[in-house]
Amino acid sequence: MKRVGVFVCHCGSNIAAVVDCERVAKEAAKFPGVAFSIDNKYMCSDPGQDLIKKAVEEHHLDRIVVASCTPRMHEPVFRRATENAGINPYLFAMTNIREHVSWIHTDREKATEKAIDLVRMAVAKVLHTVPLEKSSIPITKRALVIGGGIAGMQAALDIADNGNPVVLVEREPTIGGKMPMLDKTFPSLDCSACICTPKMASTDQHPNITIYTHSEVERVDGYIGNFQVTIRQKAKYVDHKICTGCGLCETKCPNKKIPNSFEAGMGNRTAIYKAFPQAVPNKPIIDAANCRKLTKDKCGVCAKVCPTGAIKYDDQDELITIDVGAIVMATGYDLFPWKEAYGEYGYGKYPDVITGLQFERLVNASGPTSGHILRPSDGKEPKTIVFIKCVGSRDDVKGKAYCSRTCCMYTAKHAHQAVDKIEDSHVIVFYMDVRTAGKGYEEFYQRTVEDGVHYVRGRVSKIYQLGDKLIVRGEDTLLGEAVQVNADLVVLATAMVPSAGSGEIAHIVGFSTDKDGFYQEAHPKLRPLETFTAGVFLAGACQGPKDIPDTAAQGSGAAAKASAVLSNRSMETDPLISQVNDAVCAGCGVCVGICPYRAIELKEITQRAGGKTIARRVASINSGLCQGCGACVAACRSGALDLKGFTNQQIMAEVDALCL
Amino acid sequence: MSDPSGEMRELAKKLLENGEVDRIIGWEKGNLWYQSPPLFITRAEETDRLVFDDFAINSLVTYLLDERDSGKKTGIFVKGCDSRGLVRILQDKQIARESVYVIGLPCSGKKDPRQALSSGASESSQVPPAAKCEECLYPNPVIYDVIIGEAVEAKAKGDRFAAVKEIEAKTADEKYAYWTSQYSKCLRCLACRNVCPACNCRECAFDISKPRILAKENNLSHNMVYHLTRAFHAAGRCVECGECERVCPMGIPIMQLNKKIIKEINDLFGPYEAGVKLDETPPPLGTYQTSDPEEFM
Amino acid sequence: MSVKSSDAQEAWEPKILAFCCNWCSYAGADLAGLNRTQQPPNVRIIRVPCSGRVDPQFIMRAFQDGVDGVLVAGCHPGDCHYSTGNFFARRRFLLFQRIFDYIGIDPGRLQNRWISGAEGDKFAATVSKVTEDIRALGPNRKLRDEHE
Amino acid sequence: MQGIAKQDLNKVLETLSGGGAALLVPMEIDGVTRFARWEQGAKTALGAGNTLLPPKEALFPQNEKVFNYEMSNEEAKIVPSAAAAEETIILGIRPCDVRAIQALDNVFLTKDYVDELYKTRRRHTLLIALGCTQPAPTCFCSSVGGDPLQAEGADIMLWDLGETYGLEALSDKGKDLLKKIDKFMSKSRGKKPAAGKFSLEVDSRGIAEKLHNMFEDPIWDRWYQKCLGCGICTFICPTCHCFDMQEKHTGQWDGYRYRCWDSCMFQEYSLMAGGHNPRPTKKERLRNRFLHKLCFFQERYGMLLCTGCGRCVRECPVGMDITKFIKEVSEVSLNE
Amino acid sequence: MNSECCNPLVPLPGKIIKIVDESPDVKTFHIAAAEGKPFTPLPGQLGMLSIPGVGEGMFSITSQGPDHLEMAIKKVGVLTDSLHDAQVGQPIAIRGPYGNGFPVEKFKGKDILFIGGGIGLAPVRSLIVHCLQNRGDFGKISILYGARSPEELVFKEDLFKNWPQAKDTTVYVTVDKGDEQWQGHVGFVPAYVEEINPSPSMVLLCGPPVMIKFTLETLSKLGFSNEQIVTTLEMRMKCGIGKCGRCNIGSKFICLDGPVFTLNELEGLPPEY
Repeated sequence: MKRVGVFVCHCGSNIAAVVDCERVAKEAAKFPGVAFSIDNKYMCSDPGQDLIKKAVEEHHLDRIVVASCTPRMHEPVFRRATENAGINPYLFAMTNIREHVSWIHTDREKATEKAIDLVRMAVAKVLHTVPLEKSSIPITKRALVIGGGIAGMQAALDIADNGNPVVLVEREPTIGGKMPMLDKTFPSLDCSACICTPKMASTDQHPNITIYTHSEVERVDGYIGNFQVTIRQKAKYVDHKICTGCGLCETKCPNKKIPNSFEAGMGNRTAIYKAFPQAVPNKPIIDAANCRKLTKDKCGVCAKVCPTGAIKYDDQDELITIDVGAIVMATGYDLFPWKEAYGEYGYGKYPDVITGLQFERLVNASGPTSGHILRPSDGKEPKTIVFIKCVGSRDDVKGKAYCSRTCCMYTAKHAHQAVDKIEDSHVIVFYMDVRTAGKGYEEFYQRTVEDGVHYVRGRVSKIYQLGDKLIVRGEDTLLGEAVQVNADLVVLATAMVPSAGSGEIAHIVGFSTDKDGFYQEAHPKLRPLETFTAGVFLAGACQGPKDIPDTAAQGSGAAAKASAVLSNRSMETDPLISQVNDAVCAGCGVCVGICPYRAIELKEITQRAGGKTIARRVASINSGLCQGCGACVAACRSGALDLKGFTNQQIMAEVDALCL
Repeated sequence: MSDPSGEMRELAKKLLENGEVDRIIGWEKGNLWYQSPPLFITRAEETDRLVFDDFAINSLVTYLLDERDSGKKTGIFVKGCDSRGLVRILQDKQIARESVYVIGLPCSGKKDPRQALSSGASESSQVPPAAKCEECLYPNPVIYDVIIGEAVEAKAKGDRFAAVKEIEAKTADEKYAYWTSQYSKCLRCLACRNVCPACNCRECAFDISKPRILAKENNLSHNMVYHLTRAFHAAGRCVECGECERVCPMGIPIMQLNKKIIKEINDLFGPYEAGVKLDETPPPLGTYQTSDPEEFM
Repeated sequence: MSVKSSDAQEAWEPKILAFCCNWCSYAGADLAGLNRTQQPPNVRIIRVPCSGRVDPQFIMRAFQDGVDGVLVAGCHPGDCHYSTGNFFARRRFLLFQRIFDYIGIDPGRLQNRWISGAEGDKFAATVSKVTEDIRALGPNRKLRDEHE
Repeated sequence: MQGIAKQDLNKVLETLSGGGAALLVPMEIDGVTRFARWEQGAKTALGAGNTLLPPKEALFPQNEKVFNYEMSNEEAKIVPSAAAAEETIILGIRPCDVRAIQALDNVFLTKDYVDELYKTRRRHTLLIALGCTQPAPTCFCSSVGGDPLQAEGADIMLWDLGETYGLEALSDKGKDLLKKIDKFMSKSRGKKPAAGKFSLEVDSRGIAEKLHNMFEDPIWDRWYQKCLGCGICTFICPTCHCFDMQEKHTGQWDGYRYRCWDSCMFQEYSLMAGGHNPRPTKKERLRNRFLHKLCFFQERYGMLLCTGCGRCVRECPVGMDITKFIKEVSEVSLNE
Repeated sequence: MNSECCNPLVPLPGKIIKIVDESPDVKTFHIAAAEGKPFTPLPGQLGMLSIPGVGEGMFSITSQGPDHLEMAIKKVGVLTDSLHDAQVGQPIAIRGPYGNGFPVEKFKGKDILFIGGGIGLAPVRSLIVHCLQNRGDFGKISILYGARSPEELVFKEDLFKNWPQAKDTTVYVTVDKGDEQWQGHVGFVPAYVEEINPSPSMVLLCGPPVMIKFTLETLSKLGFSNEQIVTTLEMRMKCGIGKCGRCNIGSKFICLDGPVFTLNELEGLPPEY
């Protein structure tokens, strides 16, 4: 018999409060193959791990089972402990009696029985393990950053500063993301563009950074250390190698009435354009859909005026393939499409109901109104301004259940700016709660209140136009009375949602999103920057709503993670991958088509059969490519394929152990 | 249908004589009038034994697997159903196309020796058509190097899945009782597996002892697992030749499960006919569509 | 393998086996635990890397061994950690469930769900629902490898 | 000759099974003719010729528990299974199958070891044979030394005489049993009938001696090719008796060892633990089976292991015909 | 031998009381039943050893003591894997003795050459031990043993210590391929036999089929007659009592009529082993 040691963790009282750990250990001692069994307060602690070492020595154990928390957290810890005790780290099985037992059950008897079953299954599994060895794969020392906003730029700069080349892919014609659109940043009220544009320039100028703007990632193959990325460089129709960025073309372009998304629709641009004066790269592209030359083959003015002949109407999309070792996702956010959901606010039919981002442009000196707060409808300065918070946030009927985190602060900032810029202004903020967790945030909010901004607790139930006024009806829930405001301008603090297309890109790169479409981190507490896909990291609002400092911090954090991957020439791979039994494999090749990593091919072997040597083809696994999903194994009829660590025999043994 | 035996013999003789093939697999007349068992010949003078009469019911294509490593070239006679089995074997890469010379024989239906015996008939005309030929969709070979005889019209048919629907209409307990009565009879002689052109693995999962997926003990539970596993391994790959059911000595309606699977695959993943096109995409369970029916939300 | 054919049913509790993919459904189960979402104690989880790893053989074996129901849970289509494993699983189990139905085993005894790592509540609700369904169906005898 | 009227058959069966004995008679169950326990109202298939499944399962069941075990870290407990000792009457067994039981008796009851489980069953079994007046197209018992009308080794012999069954006790056990059904018996006018014509006939004399020298003969190359390697012939054969022993777990520590029918046609049958297989292909396996039937068993026990029941001829899906084989062997000239 | 009283397929419970490592994949197990020695086999007889719950297998009995049997077992499959994992005290079950054993009478008074290859020394050892224990009954003893490599040599203590010290006994050891430490003979068994050019009156030969085939050729070249050569055969066995069918060679059953055959007897059997 093999000699299994079973270690049952109390996790303080986390497990022991519900599961009778002592009884579990006692029962485990009776299972076939178990030579030693004990319960312990904290198996993951140093004394707990020492206990494994000591027990292995004293009882000559050759396999270890730990019953504790989720293996998704501590499996590596106990594998190491197993290894430290002199046993191959794969002669180890872990079962989860915390998340899957003590935390979800209260009936002590039944929970204990369940824990005993789970331990029995783990023992049955570990009896069929064999020692496994890691192998190593090379690492491509280059990172890909997807998204050129503040998170992406920060990540790219930090990785580049670490000495590794970075490819930054941005879908828009310029990097910078949303931050350059903002006027001031809270709570310090320093100029957003003044701190953002230098960052854009540094990114552009960094020798280790290659930027692809107006580009999208189309395909990602491979795996950590060895991703092959295909980038689609969309046609720009302007040769940026020649273009000097003089801007003459923009001034001459006849099509000037195209809503500028940089101005959040508040201002216009031409068909050949730079999003804003400090755009990086500071060179225009042609918006093909609105260009008369490209749509109707008329005009052609820009080519005529261009002093360097940089205009290229026959420009084509280009596919660029690069190898990278790590990927940082920084795809940012969009605003909740409130017009589709909020009928009571007029579905967007009142021009003077705007979003916070639009307000940023109104209040921005480089914006369409040169920093004067003027109503979109008639260009008049509004006197009574209503701010409504939580539009789309904290509203699981119309919008999202979550809090968007930044709105309390930017609304306070906007209210402050309105009071500051407009004399005799009357500013009312409708709110549910005011959340000001952050350095200097509460102080800023208090200042705003002191400025005279009127905070009303309650939701606005209706907005309608009456003459040139917007009638805002709501309830002051503190006073318990109806409130009506005759406003000139209404600003909605709309929720942050994942940027458009973020789900598709997650699919392309190969990781999952959460219920709201934000990128799923590997662990909400301890692995907030990692995805479940090794080598892919998260930065900024793509993972969840964030303000600028948090975003920048995550950018740096993700960069540190990616740099850690790139710091080695090669990395060890998990040995839990598929294997082929050549003698059984018939070479039908069904597995070849099933493997998502193209890790299987048919290779020729020679074999003795019936007294002679024959050559035939069998499946062969590339250990660098195989990720151990096991889809091929379940598709293999003869059982020639098996998945190390999750073999047919091990799973059958677990199934049997559940019932016997 | 005129007797193609003469042409068959002539062709076989030529193929062996000029060394184009190393052996020929066909049918010969057995000891009893209702038997036309498989025949293997390597010498031109033996070709006179070849026949193709009402009882040439056996599919010969699985015999190709016995010689898959020999490097020999085989001349083989195939009916429509047999030819689909051959396509299956080729698609599973068990033999190379170049290693077979395929002689197609359009077939308007064969007769089953067991039925000949149980019907008490004393000559072929008294024997009813074989059950497996009743719903034949492909009377003409789908793959061949040469064809002997005229193409045959597929029979006008009733509902291909009538028997399946009859079972589907039963309650769960009735279904289970029905299959219990059938699977209880199974001797686990493995004839259905051995004759199946889709069961072309070198080593069958049932024969592997580590882990043993199926105990040797003969009981209802193991018999069911045997039949379900076998059918599932053939899912999307079964060419409906009906040989499994024909060879079963216990009369287990094996095709009723196979047909159910064909019916469901057609319903779930779109119409699919196994073993018809040599160069088609992987069988239905070896691929997927993102738009496949979603029932598991 | 094989189970005692006992008719002691007074204290019968459904015995349910769940195969959970490591990346989504097992994580969902962990999240349910993290949130302390109470569930009936009838389900035992076997962790597999991917729902695509689950061989129908395991499921038949479980019923032979005497479980009353099986749950196979994986990432939502499109979210597979391995991109495509759950698409193959979906085909396999769509078909397998119908085969089960055809031989007279209530399809409710073999359930499949997509549960992401973020859906702790869905995991808990699924466990409750599957347990209820199988409790309503009663002890399973079909396919069981019984001995006296 | 004594006889019983056919119309009294049910009453006779009732009387025979009345003493608590298991009365096995040919019946058709789910489309398969086999020997099954007769109960009041059950329809027999006495006239349907040979059953598809031979009666050997009554003496040598397809699965049989040998012992229970209970393991622990300290000891192995072994509890042998009690042999089934139910009184059993097999009625309607044909002479070929009675001869097959004599072959099984040789295997299980002689040569140093007695198989306890078989012995106990056999001791409690009484055979009432039914003579064959009209051989089936696949029958050839007379070609391998059998008599379709007389079953040596049976306890009672029956013949179908039209309106009645003629009967005769062949053993003391048989005589005792006849007393039980005395009241249904009358003097029958019929005589022991004559045998009908066999459509399969072959001369098997000297086959064992001849085959002894034909191990390397090219005949095997001709014969093995069409074999499917399935186990139909062995499982429906009344004399095939190969078995395997396997274990079944019934708990973490306990289980039982059982024996079950095995087939020499299966690849796994002779596969050794290290991977060597002395009979690696269908050729060696088919050769071993035919030689066992027609040569080795004769050498060891003095009788052929084929009683001419014809089941394999009838059921083999590729038309493997042992009479044809015997004929071909007899035509082989060994002098070259 | 004839057991009317009980089912011969039912084993006796017992235990492993000692385990000796012979080579990386061979261990010798000392087996005792609850009431001491399970049975008393003749040299060359076999025993059916099982771990209930794992399986059963037939092994040659290498030697015996007053209270136990010894079996040297090579790791080749499911059961032997489990046996190799076993610790002293492991409960087992055993039945036997099976087979004919060596024709000890034939060997009496004669000079004997024992030839073993690999694990094939295991059955041979039982007769060597018997001969050495009853030294007066036999003539000169030569033992020739070969293994693939020095580390695969089994019964090292016997080969290098016990047997060379015995009276009138010569031990020849060879390996197919040596290593740095190996000082002894290197070469295949048949060639070594030819090199020694022995002249005993009886030869007992046991080893892998290839070795047997070529050694027989050599022996015949050296002028040995079939009657002088004794060997043992191996087949898959299940019942051990000549009923289950699978271990036949012609009309002989290895478990009952073998495993020991003179070359003369073997010549009368089909070459299917």
